[in-house]
Amino acid sequence: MPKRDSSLWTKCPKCGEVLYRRDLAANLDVCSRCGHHFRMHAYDRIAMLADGDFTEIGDEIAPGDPLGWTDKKTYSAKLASDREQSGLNESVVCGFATIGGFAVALAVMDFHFRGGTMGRVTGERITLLLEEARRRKVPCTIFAASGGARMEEGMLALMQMAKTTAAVTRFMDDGNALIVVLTDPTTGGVAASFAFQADVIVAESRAMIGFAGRRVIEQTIRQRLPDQFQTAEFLLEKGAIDMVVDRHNLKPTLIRLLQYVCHATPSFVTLSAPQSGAVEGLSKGDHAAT
Amino acid sequence: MPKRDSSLWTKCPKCGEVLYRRDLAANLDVCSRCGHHFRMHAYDRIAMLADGDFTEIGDEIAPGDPLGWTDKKTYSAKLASDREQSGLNESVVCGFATIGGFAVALAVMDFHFRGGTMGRVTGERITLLLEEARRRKVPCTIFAASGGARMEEGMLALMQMAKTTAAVTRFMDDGNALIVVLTDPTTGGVAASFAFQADVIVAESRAMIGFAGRRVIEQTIRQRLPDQFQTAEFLLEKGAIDMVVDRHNLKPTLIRLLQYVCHATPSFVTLSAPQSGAVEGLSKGDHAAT
Amino acid sequence: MSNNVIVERERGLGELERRIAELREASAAQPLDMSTEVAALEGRYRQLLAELFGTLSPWEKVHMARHPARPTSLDYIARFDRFDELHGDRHFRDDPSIIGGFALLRGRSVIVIGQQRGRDTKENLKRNFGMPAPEGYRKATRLARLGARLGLPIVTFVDTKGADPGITSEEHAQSEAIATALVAFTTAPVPIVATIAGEGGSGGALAIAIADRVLMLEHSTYSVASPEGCAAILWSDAGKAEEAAARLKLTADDLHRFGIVDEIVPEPLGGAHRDATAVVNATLDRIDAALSGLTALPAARLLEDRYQKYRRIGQWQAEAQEEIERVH
Amino acid sequence: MSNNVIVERERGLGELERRIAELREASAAQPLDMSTEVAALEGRYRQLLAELFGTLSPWEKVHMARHPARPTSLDYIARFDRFDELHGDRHFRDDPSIIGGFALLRGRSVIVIGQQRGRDTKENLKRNFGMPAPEGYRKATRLARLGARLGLPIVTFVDTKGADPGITSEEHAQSEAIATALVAFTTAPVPIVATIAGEGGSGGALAIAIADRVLMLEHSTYSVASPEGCAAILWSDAGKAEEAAARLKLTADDLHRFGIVDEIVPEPLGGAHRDATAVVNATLDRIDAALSGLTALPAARLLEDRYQKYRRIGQWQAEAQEEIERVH
Ligand SMILES: [Zn+2]
Ligand SMILES: [Zn+2]
Repeated sequence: MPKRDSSLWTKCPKCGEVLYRRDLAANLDVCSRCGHHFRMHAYDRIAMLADGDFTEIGDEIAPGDPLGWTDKKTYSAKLASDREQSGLNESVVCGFATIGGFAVALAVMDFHFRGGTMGRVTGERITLLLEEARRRKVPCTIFAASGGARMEEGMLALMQMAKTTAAVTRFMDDGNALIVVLTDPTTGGVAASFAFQADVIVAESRAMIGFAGRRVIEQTIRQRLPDQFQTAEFLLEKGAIDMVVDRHNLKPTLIRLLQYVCHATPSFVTLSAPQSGAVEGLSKGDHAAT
Repeated sequence: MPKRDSSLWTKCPKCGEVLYRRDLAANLDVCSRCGHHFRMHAYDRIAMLADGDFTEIGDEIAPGDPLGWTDKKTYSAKLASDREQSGLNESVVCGFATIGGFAVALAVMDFHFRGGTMGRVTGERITLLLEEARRRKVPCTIFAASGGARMEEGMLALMQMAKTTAAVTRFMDDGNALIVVLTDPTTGGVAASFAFQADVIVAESRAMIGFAGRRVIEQTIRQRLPDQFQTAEFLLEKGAIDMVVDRHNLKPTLIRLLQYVCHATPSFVTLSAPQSGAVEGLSKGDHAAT
Repeated sequence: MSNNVIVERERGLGELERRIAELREASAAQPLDMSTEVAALEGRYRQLLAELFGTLSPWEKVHMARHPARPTSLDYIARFDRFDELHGDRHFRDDPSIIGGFALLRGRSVIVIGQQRGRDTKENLKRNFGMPAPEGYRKATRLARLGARLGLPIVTFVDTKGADPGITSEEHAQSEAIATALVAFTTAPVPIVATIAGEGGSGGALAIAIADRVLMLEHSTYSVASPEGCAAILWSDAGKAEEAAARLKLTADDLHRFGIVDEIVPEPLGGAHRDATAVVNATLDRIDAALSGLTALPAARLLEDRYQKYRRIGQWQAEAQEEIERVH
Repeated sequence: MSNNVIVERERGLGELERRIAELREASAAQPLDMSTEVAALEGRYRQLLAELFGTLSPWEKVHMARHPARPTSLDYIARFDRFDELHGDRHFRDDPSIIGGFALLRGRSVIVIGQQRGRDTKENLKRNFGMPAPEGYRKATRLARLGARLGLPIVTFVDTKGADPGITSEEHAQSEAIATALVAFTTAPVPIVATIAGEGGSGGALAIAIADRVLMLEHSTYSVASPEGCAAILWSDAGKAEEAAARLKLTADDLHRFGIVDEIVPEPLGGAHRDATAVVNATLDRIDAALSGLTALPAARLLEDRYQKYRRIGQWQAEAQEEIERVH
């Protein structure tokens, strides 16, 4: 597990409440006072979702420095520092797990690594996952969280939109289902590629979702945007996404969606999945224990 | 040729100009003063378009009276009177011709027969045409003009939307091109089926095009609509159609479109079509002589 | 006063129902035996019911189809094993007058799509009285394609006066939206079962009603135009709607005879809302049975059958023509 | 004063050009032989041209790509044999910042699509400075699918700062529009040739640039973000754009080395606008040659090659990694 900030207390950025970290984790990183969804770490997210084991793939592939980028720091130094702080070696963790008894390919992006930006390795890992999921004929679930394509890898980062699109189309053309969950924030090149190419697009409550960043738009139009703009709820109203789900309902929702796309009959569900009853009765905190 | 109103003079409904019928016909039924496009008779339209012969199909199929409809008159009597006045036995004329040297399936609807409404036979003829065009692997061009589905045939008329859609999808799934020209007026069940299922949607200048009729909308919203509403030019701006073409440019435009969709190479065009030069140099009145 | 003739008739019945209930209560509370009176009133009630609803004219069926208490799409969907609504056309808006999503029906994963009118004034405003905008049809198209892609059967419920006839709907290309929906339903290589649950109004209804099997509730209507619209168009007199209703052949029987409807779902005396649970369950049973038959077919056969089914409707054949005319 | 560094430099050159022209005229009108003076000035002019434009920094190329006189998509399309514009997204609007339609190129029927900025202020307002709204990308998607359906090759011209970052564009799901365009270009079973003609800005450029063969003009740029945007994002200082331009590796040479661009189209000294006709014709020749090669391939091979082409970019392989790093 990643090495991370180990202080005991943290402050909710939304309501200012001081929260005991262990309580916060038990509540799936949701503020118990105002419901603010903290940005989750990838492995916490996986622990919350997976029934048990998670078999990671592509983790041996680590980003190089293709452009030889340096500004205040070298890109390599930035990567090293992000690795240190997030416990990840790229902005996405990919692998296979079962969720509610359904075998799935799972990719989870993490804003704590380079703002979830998509670099070569981000795209490569997602592509590898989709290719393997296609071979295994299992649905794929991607948790998006991204500031867009990564500047320090230049056009090689942008081209990951093309590469992942190619992988998504092959995967979907075989009749496999892609379910994407948009989490805070999902923007730029990630929003404009696999995130909006999915069969089902779920967004986590209050997540900020858009193509252009809020600041860029405000600079362009020279006025402040309403708070509601680009939130998950706003996008639902604008018809862009299928549903908005609170983090506590995310796993049960995903299991239901997997049942539909896997054509699960009740007998199948009874035999191999932890049953719809259990799913619906799932209470807060249950996941954190996984 | 149909028996029609044989008076020598007619008045432009737009600008009031009194026009000599023969001049009007020579000008493709376009008012020489204000450019108003009169609603054309199907065979005049065909004469304007076809290089030479037109081989009609489906003309032996004539409408019955499936609902046994009577209001002030019986439906049969209405049909007889429309036959008399329009020279047609249904609201569409279908067949095969060459246009600019390209073999095409051609359907021309005529507002003068039951307001261009789509009855069973209208749908049946268009379906037969699409099926035969699919066998011959030639593009299909439909000139739409319709007040919608025909009341006096009830649901059997509405189901022509389904039937023609089925024929259109089979025709197009084989890679054949469908070019539709919307003429004044194109509304209701015709607009909402094959007219808007085409690869290319051309509209004749100033044609009224919409799903709901103007009166219906005005009654619903209880206010007068602007004159521009539902015109071809309005729809172009709203992104609904590909282009607006003046009647005098219609044949040359169609030939160009046929060249594209037939993948005509210049050599092919030189060998078998009346050349692009001739097409572009085509002057007013040339068509009427056909 | 309601402008729905069925609701009007029910007013008197409701009075009688209340009196029977009171009498029963009184009878239970008192030593006096009033069972004869109760039985008499009940007899009268049954008699009235039969008189009022025993045979319904087309015009009465139009009102039955529009009855505010008639089960709506959501009432059917509520009795699926489970429903997860999917929203939006992915471009512009989520239109609440068409609802849809994943559902489990008798354990089978399906895509369900239905037109949804409001069950009260407030909901009607939100749902635009069940008249979908282009965004609604585009949502339906998207969901039909989702079903097609994932191999999920499609179940639809039709209940609309027609497509929304407003300015914005025209500006957003209502014709294109319906035309494209027709293509999506025509080409989806999965079983489709449509149910005409309430009013089936024109192209706006057909847009989600192309199906391998079309069910229709006994007192639903399905028409080329609303009777009011037909009367306005043909006779410039919406007041002649009743006459139009009679002429349009918009009842389940008529449409079954024409081959447009495959199966009629019976309703209790007085209409589906008098025993909504039973009607909804019976309908779902029939949908399930239809799906069971259709899922057995390979996709190519399904599509060929669907093509021929629509190809035949109104096809010109001397025999067919004669047969249709013999009916009258 | 222009804020385009190339235009600024051209100002002095223009002065010199005028003086040479005057001198020539005077020389022709007078008996006096001034050919030596003219030759000297011309020599000076050539020397200046080489000094000013002989080598361009990435930042200078950014300005060259944005030069107001640089050939735009319509300038290329004007030299096709013929062009018939098709309009609209069929849903909502015709976005003038993306143009497209049928065209004949060297006798070959193609679908052509290009981003179109204005050539003056008025046109720029109409065309939103070449920044497409979702409706523009949906038009591109529709046209790409039309080409796919009819078997027509697709030719695109990229020239945009990026997708429009406005409120309405977000409300109309810009992300979805671009994501869907990427799918359309990825899956079209017809040859696609893209040309980076001017500025290739971010995902808004890539949306119409997935192709079997990507050409790039010598002084065009193609970048993950505009240098100004990159500087603002990384260093909260748009003023550091020049530094960002240098770091981003946005030149044709860089991108050719990375395998993102297949072919570089040379420009005359001073940029494409100094001999637009020749540059445009040379570009069209190369597009035609690329199409000739690609149309020979069966569709399955085309799609497989396209997949592998994009699959390889940034693929992690020890060797590839090493090779890329050796470059620096
Ligand atoms: Zn809080
Ligand atoms: Zn006139």
